[in-house]
Amino acid sequence: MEIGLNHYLVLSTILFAIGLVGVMRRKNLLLLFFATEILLNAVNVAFAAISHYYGDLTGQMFAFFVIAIAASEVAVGLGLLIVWYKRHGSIDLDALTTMKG
Amino acid sequence: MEKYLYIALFAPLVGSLFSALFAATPKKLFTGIVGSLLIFTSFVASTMLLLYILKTGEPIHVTMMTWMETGDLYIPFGFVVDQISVTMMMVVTLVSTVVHVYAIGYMDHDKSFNRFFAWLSAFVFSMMILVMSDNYAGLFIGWEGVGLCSWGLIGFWYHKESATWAANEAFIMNRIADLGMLIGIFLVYWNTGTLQYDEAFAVMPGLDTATLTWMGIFLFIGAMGKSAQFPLHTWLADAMEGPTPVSALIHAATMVTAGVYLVVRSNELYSLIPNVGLFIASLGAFVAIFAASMALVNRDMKRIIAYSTLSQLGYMFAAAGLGAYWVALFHLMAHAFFKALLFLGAGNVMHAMHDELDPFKMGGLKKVMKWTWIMMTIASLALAGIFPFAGFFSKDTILEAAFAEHHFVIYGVLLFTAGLTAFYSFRLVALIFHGEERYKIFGIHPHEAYRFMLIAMSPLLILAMIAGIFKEPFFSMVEEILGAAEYHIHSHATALIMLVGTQIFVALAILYAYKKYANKKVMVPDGTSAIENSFIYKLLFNQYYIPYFYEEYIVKPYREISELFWTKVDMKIVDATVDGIAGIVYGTGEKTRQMQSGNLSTMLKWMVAGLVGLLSLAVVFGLAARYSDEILVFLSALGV
Amino acid sequence: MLAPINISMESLNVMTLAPMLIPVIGALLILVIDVVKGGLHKSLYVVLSLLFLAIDFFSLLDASELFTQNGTVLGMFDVMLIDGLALLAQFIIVIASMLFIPLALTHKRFHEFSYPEFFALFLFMIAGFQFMVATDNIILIFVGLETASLALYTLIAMHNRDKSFEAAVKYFTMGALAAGFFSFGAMIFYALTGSVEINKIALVLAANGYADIGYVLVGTAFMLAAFAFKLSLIPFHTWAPDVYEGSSAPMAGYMSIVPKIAAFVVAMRFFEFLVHSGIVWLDIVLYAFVIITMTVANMWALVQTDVKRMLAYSSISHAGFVMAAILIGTTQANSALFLYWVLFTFTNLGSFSMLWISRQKNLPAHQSSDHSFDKFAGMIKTAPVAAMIMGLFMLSLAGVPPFALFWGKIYLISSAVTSGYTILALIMALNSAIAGYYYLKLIVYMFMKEPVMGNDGHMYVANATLALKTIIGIAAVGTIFAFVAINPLLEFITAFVYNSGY
Amino acid sequence: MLDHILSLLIFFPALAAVFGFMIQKESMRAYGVSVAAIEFALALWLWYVFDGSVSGMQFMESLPLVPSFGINYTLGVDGISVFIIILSAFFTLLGIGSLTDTKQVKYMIITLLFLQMTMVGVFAALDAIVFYIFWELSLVPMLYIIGAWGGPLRIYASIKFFLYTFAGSLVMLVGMLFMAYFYYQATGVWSFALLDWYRLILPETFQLWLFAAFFLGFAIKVPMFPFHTWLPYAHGQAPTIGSVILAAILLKMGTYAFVRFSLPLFPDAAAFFMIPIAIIAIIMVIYTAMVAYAQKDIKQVVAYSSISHMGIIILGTFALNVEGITGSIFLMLGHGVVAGALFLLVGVIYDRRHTKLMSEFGGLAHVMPRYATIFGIMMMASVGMPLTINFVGEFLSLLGFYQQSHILTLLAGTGIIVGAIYMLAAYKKAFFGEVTNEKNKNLPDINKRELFGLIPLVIVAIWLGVYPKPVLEPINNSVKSIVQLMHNKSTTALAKERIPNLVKPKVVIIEKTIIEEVH
Repeated sequence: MEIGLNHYLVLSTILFAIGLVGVMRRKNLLLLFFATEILLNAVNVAFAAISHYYGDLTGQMFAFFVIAIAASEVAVGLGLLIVWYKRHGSIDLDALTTMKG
Repeated sequence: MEKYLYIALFAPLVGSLFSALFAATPKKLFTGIVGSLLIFTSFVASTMLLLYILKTGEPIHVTMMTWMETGDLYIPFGFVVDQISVTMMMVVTLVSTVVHVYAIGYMDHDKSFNRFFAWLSAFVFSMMILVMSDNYAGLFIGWEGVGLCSWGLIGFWYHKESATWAANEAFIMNRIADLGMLIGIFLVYWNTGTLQYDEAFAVMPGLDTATLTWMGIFLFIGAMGKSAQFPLHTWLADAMEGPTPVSALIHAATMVTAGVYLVVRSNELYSLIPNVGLFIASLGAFVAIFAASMALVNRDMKRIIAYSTLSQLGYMFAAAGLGAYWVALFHLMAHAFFKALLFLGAGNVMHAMHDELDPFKMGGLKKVMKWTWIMMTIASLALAGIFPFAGFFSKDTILEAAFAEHHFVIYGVLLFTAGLTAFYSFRLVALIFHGEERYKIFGIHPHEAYRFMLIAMSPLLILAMIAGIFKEPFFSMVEEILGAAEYHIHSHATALIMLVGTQIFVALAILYAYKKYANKKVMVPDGTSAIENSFIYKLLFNQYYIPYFYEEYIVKPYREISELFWTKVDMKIVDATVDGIAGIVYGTGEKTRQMQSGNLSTMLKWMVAGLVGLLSLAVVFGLAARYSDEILVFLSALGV
Repeated sequence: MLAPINISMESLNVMTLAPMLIPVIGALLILVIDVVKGGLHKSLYVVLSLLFLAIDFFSLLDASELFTQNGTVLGMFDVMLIDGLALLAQFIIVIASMLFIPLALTHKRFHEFSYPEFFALFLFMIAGFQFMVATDNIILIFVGLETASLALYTLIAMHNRDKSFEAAVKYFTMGALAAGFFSFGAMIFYALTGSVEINKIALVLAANGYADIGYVLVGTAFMLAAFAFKLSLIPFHTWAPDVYEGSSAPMAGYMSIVPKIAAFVVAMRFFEFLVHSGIVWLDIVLYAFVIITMTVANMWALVQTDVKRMLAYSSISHAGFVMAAILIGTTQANSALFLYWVLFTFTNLGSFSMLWISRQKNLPAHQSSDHSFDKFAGMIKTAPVAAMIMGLFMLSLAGVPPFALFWGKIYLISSAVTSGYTILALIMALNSAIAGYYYLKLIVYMFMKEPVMGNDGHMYVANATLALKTIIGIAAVGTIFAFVAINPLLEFITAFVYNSGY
Repeated sequence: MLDHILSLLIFFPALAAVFGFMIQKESMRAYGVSVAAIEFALALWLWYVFDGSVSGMQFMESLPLVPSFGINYTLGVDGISVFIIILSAFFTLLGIGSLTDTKQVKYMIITLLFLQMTMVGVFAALDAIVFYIFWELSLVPMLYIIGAWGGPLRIYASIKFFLYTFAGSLVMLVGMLFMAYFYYQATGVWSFALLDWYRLILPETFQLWLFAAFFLGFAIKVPMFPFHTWLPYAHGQAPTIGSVILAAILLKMGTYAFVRFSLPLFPDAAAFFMIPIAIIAIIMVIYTAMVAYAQKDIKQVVAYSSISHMGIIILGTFALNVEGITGSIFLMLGHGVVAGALFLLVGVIYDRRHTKLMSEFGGLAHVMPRYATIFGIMMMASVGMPLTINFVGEFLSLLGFYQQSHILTLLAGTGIIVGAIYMLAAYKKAFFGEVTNEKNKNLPDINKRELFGLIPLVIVAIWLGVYPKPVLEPINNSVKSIVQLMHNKSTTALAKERIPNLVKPKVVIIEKTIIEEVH
C-alpha cells in the first residue's frame, strides 16, 4: 500500500480531533496544554505532507513556525501554570471559576 | 350706528371685567350698580339700533377684525344687526337689565356678590355675540360662551355638590350638542366655502338636498342641546340649582332660546328642507307635552317653571319647524318677558321662604307678598295664553300656524298642552299664594322682597301684559327678512271657534287647578296617598325615569369603562406589552448568562461547539453545492 | 555550492519593515537599560515607550505618504505589505497604544508597572499586531498574532491578582485552541491552493471556479472560528468578559480595541474575497454571527452588576456591530469599520480610564467587585466633573449624537442600507436601543441615586494623576468634538480603503 | 448678526450653561432668569425680523459638517417653526422664573439651558442629521431632570422615557439613511439636507416603508397610541418644570416632525396612511380622555389630556389640507401654552401639599380663589373654549379633516365632549365642594413667583384665542407652500385626490351654482 497525501491528511485530521476531544475533556491544566500541542502538531503533519506534495517549501516553513510558536506557548503556558499552582496548589480547571455570569 | 353696535356689544364685557376685578374680594355694592348701568347702556344702545332698523329697514353690518384666516377659510369678527338680531338684542338686554337690578337685591347677602356680577355680565356679553355675529363661527363663540357662563352660574354656589354636579351636567350635555353644531358648521364651510350667513345662504339653494338635510340636522342638534330638547333636556331642570336670577335670565329668557334663534337665523336653510322642519316641529310638539306632563306633578317650584320653559321652547320649535319663523321669534320674545317675571317672582318667594322650594310647604302667601302674587298670577296668565296677555298672542298664533299648515296632530298636541300649561301654572300659584298657611308649621316668617326689586320687575310685568300689541309692528318688521306670512284660518267662523274654544279650555284648566289646590284641605304630601303611588304619578314624578336611565346606562358605564381602560387596557395590556418586551430581553439575558459559567472547560466546549456548528453547516452547504444538479432533479421530480 | 543570492536593497523595501522594527528596538532598548541599571522608575519606561511609539507614528506617516504616491507597496520578499488597511490599522494601533501607555503613571503603585519587562512586552505586542496587519502572508499573520497574543497573556497576568491569573490562563488556553483552528484552516487553504498568501489563494480559487467548494467552506469555517475567537464573536466570546474583568481597566480597554482592529483587518483581507465570490454560506454565517453577537451580548450586558464586566459585554456587542462591515463588504462598509474603530478607541479607552482612576488598591468590604454599579451611586454630588465625563462616554457608547460613536454608527448603518441589508440595518439600530439601557444604568447610578454614606468623592479620583487626567481629557475632547474630525477622517479613510481595493 | 441669529439662539443657552458652572449657587437663579430672558428677547427679535409673508425658509445658514457624506449644519425657519422656537424660549424663561426651591437648583438651571439648546436646534434644523442630533440630545437633559428631581418612581420613568424614544428614533434614523441613499442614487451626491430631499419624488412603495420608519420615531415622541405609556410615567414622576417643558415643547417635536418630514417627503404615503392614522388619532382622543377621567392624580389627568390633544393635532396634520395643517400647528402652540400652564398649576398645589391626589383636595376655590380662577381659565382653554388659544387650533384641525372624512371627524369631535368630562370632573373634585381636609384650610393663595409664570400664559392663551392672526398668517403661508409641494410631488391618484391643489382656483362650487341658476 502506497501511503499518499490523503493518508497524511486523514492522520492529521484524526490527530486534530483527538486534540479537540482532549481540549474538551481534560480537567487538568497541564494535560490541557498537551492537547493543544497535539492540535498544532496535527497541523504540522499535514503541512509537511502537503509541502512535499506540492514540492513547495512554504508548508514546511509554516510547520517550523508552528513548532516555534508551540514552543513559546508552552513557555508562557507553563509559566502561568506554575504561578497558579504556587498560589492555589492545584491545577484543576474547575478551580478557575471565580469570574462568571 | 356702528358706535351703538359696539356699545351694545361691549358694555356688558366692560361690566364683567370690572366686576371680575373684585371677584375675590368681599361684597362691593358698586359692582352690581356699575354692572347694571352698563347693561342698561347696552339696552339703550340696542333700542337705538332697533329704532334705526325700524326707520330704515337696512341691516347694519360691521366687520371688526379678522379672527381666523387660513387656506380658503376666512372668519372675521363680524356683526350684523338686522331685524332678527335686534329683536334678540332687545330681549336680552332688557331682561338682563331687569335681572341685574333684581340681583343686587337678591344676592344681597351672598359673599360672592362681585363674582356673581362678573359672571352675569359675561353671560350677557356672550349672548350678545351669539345673536349679533354675522357668521356661524361667531355664533359658536357666543354659543360656547353662554355655555361657559351657564356653567359658572349654575355652579355658582360651588360648595353644594348638587350645584356643581348640575353645572357639569349642563356643560357636558351642551357639549354633546355643540359637537353636532360644529359638524354642521363644517358642513356649511365645505359645501359653501364660507361661514358668513348671507354668503352661505346665497349658495345653499344650489346644493343637493341630502347635503342640506345633513346640514340642517347637525345644526339643529346644536340647537337641541342649548334649548334642552329631548333627549338632551335633563340638564335644564337640574340647572335650577343656580341662583334664581340666573334661572330667570339664562334658563328661561335668553340662553335656552338660542336654539330657536339658530333655527330662525338659518331659516333660509330650513325652508329648503321642509322634512327636517317637520321633524323639528314634531319634536317641538312632543317636548311641549312631554315637559308639561312632568310639570304637572313636580313639587319643586323652580323645576315646575323650568319644565314650563321646556314646554314653551317646544312651542317655539314647533312654530319654527313649520316655517313660521316670525311666530317662533315672537313667542320667544313674549315668553322671555313673562317667564323671566315668573322666575323672579319665584325668587321673591324663595327669599321669603328661606330657599324652600316645595310649594306644598307654602300656601296663603298672598297676604304677605301681595305684589309678588300679582306679578306671578299675571305671568301665569300670560303663560297660559289668556287674552289679552302676551302669551295669548304668541301662543295662539302658533296654534293657528299649525292648523293652517294642516298639521292637525301637532295642533292637537299643542292645544292639549296649552290646557296642561294652564293647569300646572295655576297649581303652582294656588299652592303658593292661596289656601292654608302651611309654612307656619316650619316656623318661617316670610316677607316681601325689597321694593327696588319689585320695581325692577315692573317692566317685565308691563310687557307680559301688553306685549301682544307689538305683534303687528313686529310682523311688519321681520316680514321681509323671514319671508313671513300671516297665518289665517280661511274660515272666520273656524277661527273664532278655535279662539274661543281654546280660551275656554284653558280657563277651565285654570279653574280646575284652583279648585283642587286653593282649598284648605291641601296637605304636605307624605307619599301615602293613592295618587302618589299610581304608576303615572311615579313615572311623571321621576321624569319618565330618564335621569335614572342616563345615570345607570350612560354615566356609570362610562365611568366603569374609563376605569377599565385605565387599569386593564392601559396598564395591563398596552404598558405591560412594552414592559414585557423589555422584560423578555432582560429575562433572556438573565437566563442565558448561565452560559458564561466561568468554567474553562465549558468555555472550550463552547468554542468547539461553535466550530462544529460552522463545520456542519459548511458540510451541508458543500454537499448541496456539490450535488446541486442532483438536488434540482430530485426537487423537480417532487414537483417543487 | 549554493550561489549567493543577490538581492538589491531597493527591492527589499526596508521601509515596509520600519514601523514594526521601531517598537522592537524600543523593547530591546528597555531591556538593555534594565540590565545596565535596574530599579528605575516606571515613568522612564513610559516616556521611552511613548517616544518609540511616536517614532513609529512618524514612520507610519512616511509609509502612508509612500502609499498615497505609489499605491500598495510590497517589501521584504513580498512578505510585507503596505496598503491602506495596514496603515489605517497601524495608525489605530499606535494611537491607541500612545493613549494607553501613560495610564501606567497611576497615583497608586501597581505591581506590573514596576517591571521594565512590562513595557518591553508591550512594545513587542505592538510589533506583533503591526506585523499581523501589514502582511498578506498567513504565516506572518500567524506569527504576528501569536507574538502579540503571548505578550498579551503575560501582560494580563502581570497585574498579579488571582483574577488576573485566572484570566490569563483562560485567555491563553482558548487562544491556543484558536491558534490550532487557525493553523488547521491555513493548512486546508494551503492544501487547496498551494499558497499561503491571501491574494494568491484568492486568485487560485477564482481560477478553478471554487471547484472544491466543500473544502473551501471547511477551511473558512476553521479560519472563521479562529477570528471569531479573536473578535469575541458569540459563541467564541466566552473568554472576553472574564479576561476583561481579570485584567486592569486600561488593559481591558486596550484589549477591546487593538487586538480587535488587527483581527478585523485580517478578517477583512481574508473574508472579503470570499464574500464577494458569492458564497451564500459565508453570508449566512456572518449574518448570524453579527446578529447573535450584537443582540445576545447586549442582553448579557443588561444584567451585569459590575461596570467593567458590563463594558466587556458592551465591547463584544460593539465588535458584533462592526463585524457587519465585513459581512457587507463594500468600500463604504470597510471605511465605516475604520471610522467606527477610531471613534471607539477614544470613547472606550476613555471609559475604561475612568474606571482606572477610580480604582482602589484593595477592595472595600461592602463592594463585591472593583467597579460595581453601587460604587458609582450619587457620583454627580461628590465628583461632578468625573461623573459628567463618565456620563459623556456612556452616551457616546450608546450612540447618542453628536458624540463620537454616533458618527460611526450612522456611517456603518448607512453602508448596510446602501447595500440593501435593510433588516440588518434595523437590527443594528434596535440593538443600539437595547444597549442604551445598560449605559443608562450607569448614568442612573451616577446622576440619580444618592451617594453611599461617607463617600466624599475622593475614591472616584483616587488613582488620578496628571497623566491620567490628560488622557481622559484627550478622550473626552475627542468624543465631544468628533463631529469636527469626521469629515477629514472619513475622506482619509475612504481614500486609503478604496485605494487598497477593498 | 441676522445671518446667524438661529445659531445664536441655539448656542447662546448652551454657552451660558457651560459658564453656569462658574456661578455661585445663590446667584444661579438670577443668572438663569437673565440668560433665559436674553434668549427670549432674541427669540422675539427673531419674530420681529421674520417676514411673515414669505412662505419659504428664512435666516438660512449653512456650514459643512461632513460634506463627503452630505451632512451640513443647515438651519432655517419658516412660519411653521418660528413660533415653536419662540414658545420654547418663552417656556424656558417662565420655567426658570417660576422654579420653586429645589435641591441643586444650579444643576437644574444648567440642565434647562442645555435643554433649551436642543429644543431650538430641533426646530431650526434643516438637515436631517442635525435634526436628529438635537432630537436625541434633547432626551439627555430631560432624562436627568426626571431622574434626578422626580418622584419615587423617577428612575423607572426616566429610563422608560429615554429608551422608548431612543428606540423609536433609531428606526427613524435608519429611515433617514435610506432617504439619503435614495437621494444619492437619484443624484449621485449624498445629502441630508431637507430642502434637497423635498425635491425627491419617490415611488410609492418606498414612500410607504420610509413613512413607517419615520412614523415610529415620531409616533413615540408625540406620543401616539399605543406608544404612549411612557408619558404618564414621565409626567407623573417629573418635577413641575420637567412636565411643563415636556408637555409644552418636547412633545411638539413629534408633531412638528410629521409636518416637516413625513408630509412633504412622502405625500403619497401620507395620503395612503391617512385613514389608519386618523383612526389612531381618534383612539388617542377618546380612549385617553376616558383614561384621564379615571385618574386619581390630577397631574395624570393633565398628562393623559395631553395625549388626547395630541390626537387632534395628528388629525389636523393628516387632513393634508391647508386648514387642517395650519390648525394643527397652531394647536401645537396652543396646547403648549395650555398644557404648560396646567402643569405649572398642578405644581403650585404640589408645592403646598406634596400630593397630587384629587381626593386630598376639594373646596380649594374657597381658600385659593385666584388659583382656582387661573386654573379655571386654563381648564376652559384646554377644553377648547372659543376665544382661547386651543379653540382656534382644534377648530381648524377638525375643520380640515372634515374634508377628508365626515364620520371620523365626528368621532374625533367627541373629544370636545370627553375632554370636558374629565376636565370638569377633575376641577369639581379639586376645587368645588366644602373644604374637608384640615390641611387645606390654610393654604396660601398663589404667590408672586407663581404668578410670574402663569399670568403671561393666561394672557397669551386669550390673546391668541382672540387675535390669532399674527401667528396664523405666517403659518398659513408656509403651510400653503408645503401643501402645494405635496400635491405636486404626489404620484398616486389617491394622493392627488386627497391633497388639494392650491394653484388652480376652486371652480367646483361656482360652476354648480351657475348651473342651478340656469335651470
